[in-house]
Amino acid sequence: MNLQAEIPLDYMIVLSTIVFFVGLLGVIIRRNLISMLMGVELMLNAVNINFVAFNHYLFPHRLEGHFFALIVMAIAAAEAAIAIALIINIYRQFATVNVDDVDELKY
Amino acid sequence: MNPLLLLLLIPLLTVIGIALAKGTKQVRLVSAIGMSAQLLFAFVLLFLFYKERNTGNTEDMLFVSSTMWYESFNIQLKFGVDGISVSMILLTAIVTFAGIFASWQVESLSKEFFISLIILATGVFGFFISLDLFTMFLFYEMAVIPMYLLIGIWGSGPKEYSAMKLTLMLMGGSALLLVGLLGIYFNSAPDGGRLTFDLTEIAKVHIPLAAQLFFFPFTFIGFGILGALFPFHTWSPDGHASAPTAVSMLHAGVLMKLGGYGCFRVAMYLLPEAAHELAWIFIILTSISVVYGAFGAIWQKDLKYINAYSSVSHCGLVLFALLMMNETATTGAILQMISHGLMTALFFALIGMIYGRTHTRMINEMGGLMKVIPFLSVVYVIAGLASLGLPGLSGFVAEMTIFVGSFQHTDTFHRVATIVACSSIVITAVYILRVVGILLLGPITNNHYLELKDAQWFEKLSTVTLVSAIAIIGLTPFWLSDLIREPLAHMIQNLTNL
Amino acid sequence: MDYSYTLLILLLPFLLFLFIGLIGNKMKPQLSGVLGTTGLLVITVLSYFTAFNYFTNKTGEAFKAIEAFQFLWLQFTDKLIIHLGILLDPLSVMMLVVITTVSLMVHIYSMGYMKGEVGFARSYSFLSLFTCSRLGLVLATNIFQMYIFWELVGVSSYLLIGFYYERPSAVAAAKKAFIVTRFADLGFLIGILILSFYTNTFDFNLLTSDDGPAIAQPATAVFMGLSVTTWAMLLIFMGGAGKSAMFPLHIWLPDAMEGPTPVSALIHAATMVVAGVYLVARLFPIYHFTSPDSLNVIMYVGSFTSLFAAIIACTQLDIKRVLAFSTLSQIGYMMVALGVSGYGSEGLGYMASLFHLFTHAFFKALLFLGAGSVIHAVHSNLMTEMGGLKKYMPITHITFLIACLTIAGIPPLSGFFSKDEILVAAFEHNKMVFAVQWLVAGLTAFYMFRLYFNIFWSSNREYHHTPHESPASMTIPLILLAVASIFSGFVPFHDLVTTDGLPLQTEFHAMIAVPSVAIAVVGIIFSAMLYFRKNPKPESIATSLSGIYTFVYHKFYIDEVYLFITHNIIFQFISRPVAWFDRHIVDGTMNLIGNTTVFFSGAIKRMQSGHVQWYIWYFTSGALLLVLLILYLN
Amino acid sequence: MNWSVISSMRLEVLLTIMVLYQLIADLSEKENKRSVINFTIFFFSVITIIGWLPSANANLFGSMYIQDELRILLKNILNISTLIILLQSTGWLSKSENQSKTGAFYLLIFSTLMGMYFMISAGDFLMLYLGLELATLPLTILAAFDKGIRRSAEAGIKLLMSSAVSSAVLLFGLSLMYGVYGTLHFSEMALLTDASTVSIVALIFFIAGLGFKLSLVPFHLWTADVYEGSPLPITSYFSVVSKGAALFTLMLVLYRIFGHQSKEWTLTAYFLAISSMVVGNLFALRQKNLKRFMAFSSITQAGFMMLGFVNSDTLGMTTVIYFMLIYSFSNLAVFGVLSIVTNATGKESMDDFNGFYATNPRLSLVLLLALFSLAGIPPVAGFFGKFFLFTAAASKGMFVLVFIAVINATVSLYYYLLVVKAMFINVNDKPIPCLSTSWYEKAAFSICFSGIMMIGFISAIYNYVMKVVG
Amino acid sequence: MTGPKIIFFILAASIVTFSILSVTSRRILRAAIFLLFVLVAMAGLYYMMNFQFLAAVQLILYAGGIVVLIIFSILLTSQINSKLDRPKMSHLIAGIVTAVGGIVLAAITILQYTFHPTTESPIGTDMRTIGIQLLDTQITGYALPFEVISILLLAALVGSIFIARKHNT
Repeated sequence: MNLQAEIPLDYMIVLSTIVFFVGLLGVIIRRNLISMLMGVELMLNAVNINFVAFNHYLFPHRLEGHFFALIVMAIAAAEAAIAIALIINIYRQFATVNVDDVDELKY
Repeated sequence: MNPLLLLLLIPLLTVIGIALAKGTKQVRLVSAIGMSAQLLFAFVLLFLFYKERNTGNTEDMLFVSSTMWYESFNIQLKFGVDGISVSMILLTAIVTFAGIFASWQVESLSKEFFISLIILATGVFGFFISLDLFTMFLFYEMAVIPMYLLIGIWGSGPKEYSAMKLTLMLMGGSALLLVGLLGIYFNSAPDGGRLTFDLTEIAKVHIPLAAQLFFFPFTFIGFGILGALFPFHTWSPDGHASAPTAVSMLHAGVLMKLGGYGCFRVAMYLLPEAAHELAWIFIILTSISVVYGAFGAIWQKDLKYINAYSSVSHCGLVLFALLMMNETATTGAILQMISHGLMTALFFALIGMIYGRTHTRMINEMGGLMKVIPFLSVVYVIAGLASLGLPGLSGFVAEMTIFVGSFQHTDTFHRVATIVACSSIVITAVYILRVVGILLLGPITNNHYLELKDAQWFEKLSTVTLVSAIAIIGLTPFWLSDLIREPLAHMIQNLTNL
Repeated sequence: MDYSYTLLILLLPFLLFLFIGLIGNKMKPQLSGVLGTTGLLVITVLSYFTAFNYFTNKTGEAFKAIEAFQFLWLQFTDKLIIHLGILLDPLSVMMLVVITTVSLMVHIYSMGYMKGEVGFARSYSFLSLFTCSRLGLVLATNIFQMYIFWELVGVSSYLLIGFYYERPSAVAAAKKAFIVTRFADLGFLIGILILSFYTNTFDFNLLTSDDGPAIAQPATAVFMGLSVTTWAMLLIFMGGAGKSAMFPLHIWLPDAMEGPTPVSALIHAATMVVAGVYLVARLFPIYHFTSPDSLNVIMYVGSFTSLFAAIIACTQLDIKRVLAFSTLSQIGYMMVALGVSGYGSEGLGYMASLFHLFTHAFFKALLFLGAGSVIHAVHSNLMTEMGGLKKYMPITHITFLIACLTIAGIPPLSGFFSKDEILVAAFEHNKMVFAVQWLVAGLTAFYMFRLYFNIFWSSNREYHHTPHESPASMTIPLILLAVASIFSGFVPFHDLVTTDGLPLQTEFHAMIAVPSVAIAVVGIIFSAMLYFRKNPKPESIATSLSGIYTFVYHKFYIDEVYLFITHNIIFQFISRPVAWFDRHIVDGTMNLIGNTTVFFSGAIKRMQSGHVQWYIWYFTSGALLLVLLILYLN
Repeated sequence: MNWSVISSMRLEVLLTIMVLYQLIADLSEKENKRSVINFTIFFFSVITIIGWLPSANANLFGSMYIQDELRILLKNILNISTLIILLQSTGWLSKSENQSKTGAFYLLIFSTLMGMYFMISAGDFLMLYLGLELATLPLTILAAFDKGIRRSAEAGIKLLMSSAVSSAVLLFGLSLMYGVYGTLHFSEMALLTDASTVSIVALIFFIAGLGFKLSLVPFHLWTADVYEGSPLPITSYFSVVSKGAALFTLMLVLYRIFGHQSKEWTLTAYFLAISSMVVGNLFALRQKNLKRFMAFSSITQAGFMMLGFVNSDTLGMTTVIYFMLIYSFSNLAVFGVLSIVTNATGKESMDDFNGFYATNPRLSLVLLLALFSLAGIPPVAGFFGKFFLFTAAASKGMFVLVFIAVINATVSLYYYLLVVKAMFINVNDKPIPCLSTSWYEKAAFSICFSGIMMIGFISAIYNYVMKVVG
Repeated sequence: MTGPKIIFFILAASIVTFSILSVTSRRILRAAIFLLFVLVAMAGLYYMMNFQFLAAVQLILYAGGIVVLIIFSILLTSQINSKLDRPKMSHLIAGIVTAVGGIVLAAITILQYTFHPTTESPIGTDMRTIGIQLLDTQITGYALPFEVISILLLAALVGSIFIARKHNT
């Protein structure tokens, strides 16, 4: 089905923008590394909405946005994997995943 | 091959030789040989210069050779000399030569010491022979930076502080300078054409007044800091006080001259209109520093501080005379550079030697040295007399030329400035005689000074070289002032007919 | 005829100086003494020869100035060029004779006086340098050469006064002498600058010739109400005043007695101090034609100084100081004479002044050397520790007496003639000044004989080791100088040394001469009453007007004033603050810059808090701010 | 897939082989990895040399992959730096506790290097982003490579978190670009022009994303912590290779695609330059730990690089590349000395270097020259690099910026001299003992040393860069 | 109010609310679940835009992969029933300011911009075209990224294993 008629592009953009910055908010306020990771995932997804929406609404003659989103997902997966590994590593060293306690390097 | 390149080659070979040498003795020997060769060649150069002139070559610059280096920026390796540079090269060679012998007794890390000393000298030589602003700047910084190690490692007192201060202030100066040079570069072709760093080329074009006014202060102060311009001179007392003998000699004797030379060659010669517009500011500053330095020297207790302040006063006189912008005064300025270079080097050499014996530089802790170390004391007196402008020694010639020259201006401002500057000769007499009176004359205050040894051969060599140079200039100044005046004649005319 | 040999007169002493100075301490002291003396003998002969030649064969009716030779030394501008050369004209030739004579005497004398001193050789090298610079000064062809040798004279006097450099007082005196004269020379220098700028020449012949730039077209520029020429001439006179120790620049002279006595003789009698007179005389035409005001100034300064010095001289106890002050007052005479002089046929004062310079040289040298021989015998400078010496040292006594009579102006001794001429000139020009000088004549006689009586008569005290007559090397010069001071008055001076080189008509004025002699005699008698025999009168007088007495005795406390100015004003209130300002304000600013930087680096260190969330926050908000900034700037 | 494709993608192909080799080599459970190290270095130096062979320009995979002389040059610069780092890292790898890491280490290093290749020769933003992530994610692991060391782990997580956000921001920018231009292919975008605010926002988000890797203020805060926490070879890899790749990518994109927005991005560069130089200096002043010190110094240097971006002509590009070249040699020389010292003694504080000259004259001489080169003191190369950068900025009349820059250069001289002071002037009762250098390290030093001494004087190098930039 | 609109609004609302919840909830496990909801809703969004394949991938990769991974790590690193501590005030303020500012800035700039849609005819989004393009080396072909991704994943794999492995010393 075709959305152009029903829902204007701006809705999508606003949605993605909100999600993006909400994700950022999560990254900034949540002190648990894992919740920070979740925030990052939100941001990536927000971007994906953008790509997909632009692709669908404006440039349907090619699938650039679509594939970009695909790649982003893959990368997000890899990122998540590495992040988890590092978090576990941190947990081994610091016995916590609270980012505030991970501040030996400063100034 | 261009004979000037030898001026860079000889020190380079010397450095390599030192690096290969084993043991302090060899190091000394090599550096002595190298610098003697340099001195010799400097005289040869003088001779060649006269010869070239006599063959009727009336170019401003002789022995000019230029090879393109960075095509896109039009940076060339361009070397050449005129009378001024030649005399400056002579000065440098003499002082370096004396410096080597004055630092004969450096034992710790002697290899490194002499290497950095000679690198410094190389920078100076390069600066004086280069006709391309870029290479000039390159050599300038190359000459300044070894000071840090020289003072920091072999210095005395609060050496780290002084070394850092000196280096940073001078580098700050070269920061200003860099901006100025770039400014000149990008205005070197106001009516289309190719931008250039070439001094002689830029001198031909007319840089827009606005640009001149903007960049003149950068350039002048940039060089002026090294020339101990009044508010920016404070690196000098600390730096000299902490520096080892030879370094003070080279630095006060030669390096500070880069400042004056640059102020004239670059700032004023390339930006003449701005020089005329803004001269009054710097005339005020310099005439202050002439008197200020002298008064400052009266109160000091430390020999090196006294000399540092007197250097401020004398170098102030140099810049002062340059700013008068007429042939006579400028000739005087160059003469003053040379004479100050020689006598301040002599002073520092003597101070070093005295310090090496008495282990103090505080005049009130010493006295009656004339009795125990007559040679050094007599030489010290001679240096003092030279510095207070005794006829027959170089100082008099320079100062008189400056005063007569600067008196050629008829307006009250210049007159007053001139008279203020003149008054320094009295104050100079005061502090010189004060030191001589306390330090050398009078009864011996400290009994174990009685078994002090008088100068050794290398010390004698080092001091006598300088003394004779001073005396020769003082007794027969004509050839030197002629040598200097001849290029000035047209530079000044370039500076004045706007 | 060819005078180029006169070059030797300059060269020889210089070479002697170098030679003795460099290797003097290697060889036997006596040898260097002999060397120096013979050298000077040669010079003396040469200068006598020159004088004879010059004065005997004059071309035309006037004496012409001759430039024996000159070579280019330094070029300032294409007009202002310094030559080093030798100028021969009546004035310089006369000075040549005077200087060489006196110097020769001093050299011979020193052989005896300085015997066994540590720095014997040194003294001779310095003496040679001094002679050289002095001769160069008088033979100078241009004002700048004169300035050069002027400075050299200053330095050599510094060296000579500070001869006993282990004596702090000597060092101080030397320093004082140099700095005071240096200060005066500053004026001289500026004067030269002004004069040369407006006349575009240094050369004496050009400057003083009637159609020269200085006189024919004097500069019209005016500065602070005075024409620049007047300024120039006054400043130049300042230089002269400094060397000639005119009030108020006289303070260095009495202290200069710290030097060895022969040196004092040299400095005071013949050479250094009359340099000022010579300078004014040399430039006299300019003074006379372009700025008579400055001539008046010279006159007043001179006359005041002569009176002032004479008064002080009456109270001093150190015999050399007495002589020093007498020198001051005599030079005052000369200055007055120049001040009152006219030109050409009115040029009596000029002639008289130089005549007095001529005679004074001999008798003052005699006085000093005599005093020296006394001191040599008694080992003290204070007249209170002397008395009754006439029987111990007859020659010294006689010669000293002659000298005293001469300076007192008793005819037919030379002093009478010269002083009389001066008084005449003064009388014709300015009565008041004449009166002062007349009074001073009396004072002179008084204090000179006070000195004489105190030394040679007074009480016959006994000395713990009996004084004895000095050796021949000292007495011979005394005798020679005595002869000179007796007969030098009969030199036909007015035919030789005049303003315009033409002989000058002078006649004897009884109504001037008689009173002057009279007052001199009165002075002598008065002092005889007081000092011929040991008696309490002098003390009683001194105590009766104690206030004034001490005031005068301390030379009107002028030294103290200077001391205050130098030490408290210049040292404490200028140079000390300058030093402080430099260390704390100027340097402080530089350090402040550094410290500020460090402070800021400490201030922003919180940015690197170590909390990754803050890093992220900085990142994003930074990016957003950048966006805003760029959007705003577009 | 014909031969020309292979030849123009040879570096990537060879590197892939490297990666696979490492994978296999790692599976073999031999304890001593010496042979692996030797072979890797040999093989990689071969790659480095092959990189210089001439190759045809190519435009592959639907212009997703672009290869031309400039990109080859940039990759070669990265190759040389990487080779030097590999040589220097041998000392670190041959330590017993690191033996087991060899395989993974090389694998990750090479995969990141490959990512950088793709960043540089990306033909559209998809490839660019992909390369960026490939160049970043393995690095986060490398940062945390010192297992069992808290600081290392911390460095890893910090880098990961902040880089994730930065790449998200960059992506956001890219998505907007996609919306504006309708394509992410460079070849097509270069033809389009757009001056809307959105495109500016997108551009700046993009710059921020790369500025993060380039560690420009205010995107720099990860730098110091990560540099300090990571193992030393990784730190030098960060400071030279990864930084260089980001710089080159940014340069290519801005100069080649966003020429129509040069006004905006030069302005951005202006501010980034000032902020980076000032903040970097102010922090560097107070550092005692040399790794951290170098971090801030590298931030300052990045600020200097931005001076070149102020000039949107080829002059700017040329000077930037030239400066980066010199910077790599100088920085790697410093890190070489550091790595030798830390491997032997574990000391990395400035005070530990007191009296270093007395015991290790050669090393301290190299360090001295390298620091002078960083400070821009003649006659070593750094002077020329800086001077030309300043010239580039000044040629646009930005003398105020140049003035700020030179003042900062002076300040930076101050803290470089502090190190010199420590080595030459300060005395130390128990200085670092005389250290021996392996042949690999000697080779690395000789490359760096000759680079520092020569590059300035041989103008041919500069001219070559200029010719390549075109 | 047509069907699609309603669906969209439901999805959008759930996305926003759940995302906000997931960053604010103080029980981390719940946060993860909320995230899951967001992701699923997004998949729905993609589906609405005819990107079935993408939607599927979203579901598999995110819901199936990442969220599970996250939950595992939560279980590994923290007690389920323990609440997270409140965000610091400073963080909260800073974060909200930045977030709101960002939203406003981005939204305004984007909304005031009129996008220029292409005029070319749209291309189908069926599995076939996607598959072809994914392995195509011509323009609009994505073979190269596909390859590169594999290397990235390999590196990530090795790296994660290396880090996560208990180090034997």
